[in-house]
Amino acid sequence: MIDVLYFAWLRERIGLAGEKVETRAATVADLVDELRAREERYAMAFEDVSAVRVALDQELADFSAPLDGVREVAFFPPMTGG
Amino acid sequence: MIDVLYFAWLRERIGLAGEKVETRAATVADLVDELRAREERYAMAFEDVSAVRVALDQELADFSAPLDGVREVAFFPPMTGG
Amino acid sequence: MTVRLLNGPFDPGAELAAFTASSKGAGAVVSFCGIVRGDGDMTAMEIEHYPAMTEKALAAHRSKALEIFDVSDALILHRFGRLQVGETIMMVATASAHRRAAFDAADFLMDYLKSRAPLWKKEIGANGAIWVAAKDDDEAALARWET
Amino acid sequence: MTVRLLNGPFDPGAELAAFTASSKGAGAVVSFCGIVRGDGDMTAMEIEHYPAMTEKALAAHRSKALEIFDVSDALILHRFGRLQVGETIMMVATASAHRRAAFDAADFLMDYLKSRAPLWKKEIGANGAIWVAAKDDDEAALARWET
Repeated sequence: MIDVLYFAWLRERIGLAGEKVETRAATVADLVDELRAREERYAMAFEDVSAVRVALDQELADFSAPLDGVREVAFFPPMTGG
Repeated sequence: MIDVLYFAWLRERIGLAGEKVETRAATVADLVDELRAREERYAMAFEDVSAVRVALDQELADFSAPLDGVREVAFFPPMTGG
Repeated sequence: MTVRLLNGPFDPGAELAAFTASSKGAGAVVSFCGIVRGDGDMTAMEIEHYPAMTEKALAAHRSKALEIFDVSDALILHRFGRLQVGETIMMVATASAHRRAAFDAADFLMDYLKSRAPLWKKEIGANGAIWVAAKDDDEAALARWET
Repeated sequence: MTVRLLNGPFDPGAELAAFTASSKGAGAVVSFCGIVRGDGDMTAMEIEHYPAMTEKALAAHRSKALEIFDVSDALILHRFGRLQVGETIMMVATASAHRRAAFDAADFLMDYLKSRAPLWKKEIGANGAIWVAAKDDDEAALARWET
């Protein structure tokens, strides 16, 4: 079980700020494929992954990163602070 | 007659903040030669002109600039504001 | 505290004064403030962030600035939640013996905040709300500091 | 007043607040403050200037910054006379819709002040006084902006 969090328009499209996910996905990309296959709202949120960023346990990561030992995955759009 | 002003260490070496000078010098460089010839303290102040800057009527200028029509000549070291 | 996330207005003038007073021996202090502009029909801004990560990310960026540049201190303040037009969104300040380092470190912190801190801005207007899009420029700006 | 020569202390925090408040619509405000460092045995600083020229030169530099960069306003404050260690010598602030322009204009104003404004610093120490020497760096910095 991992915690999956969504921010900004990903949160709005999926309709959730976060959820617990039962997965055996090896990488972030595998997890995204699983989520996409769930429901239309996930498929739409992850339609263009070039517009999605990911953090694993609060550190920015790539989609090819392994999920081994990871407890929290966060998906969000490119950051716009400052 | 022109007003000649001295600032910072030029003022200290010459011992004057300013004076009226009767001159027919055509350029700043000519005026400097006249001043140097006056007295030792002027010769010392203008010993190394690469360390001296000049303003004509409150505008930065070169030593080759003509004095025609100029009312105020100021000599000072490289500026150190900021 | 040199990194602070704030859910209400702050006073950049007072922050600059306090930062300068605490930076004994620094000859140069640079500050940057970002302010909510009332563009078009925009009436407010909403800033979302990732609570578990934001402060950690800002502290890491501050440490990186202290490591890369010859600065004695750096401050990062950032608002989240609802902001009105004219309110200050964020502030960075840097202190150094030398002006170049103070400028560069502030510039670097801004580039990081713009594209590496988990914060997202939404512009609220009379006709709806829109998420601010990231600028390609911001990524390019960041690339200047890659070593 | 956006260019001021001052013979006594000023409050950079209050100046930043006033400048920001007057810069409606600017999304970015950058400030730079130079402060008297207590290096070595230095106890005070004395700043001499050329009264008939200084304000005129600062105003010309400010106008040049407004012309070259996409900034909506710029502020220059500079002390003269006797300053104590820790006092603020000068401040520039710039306001723009864009952070790059605000940074660049502040940087440019500093380079001009350092080597083109008729001001001279003298460091007063327990063992005497010494005129601050101009740095070659400052000339080189200025050359960056020549067009």
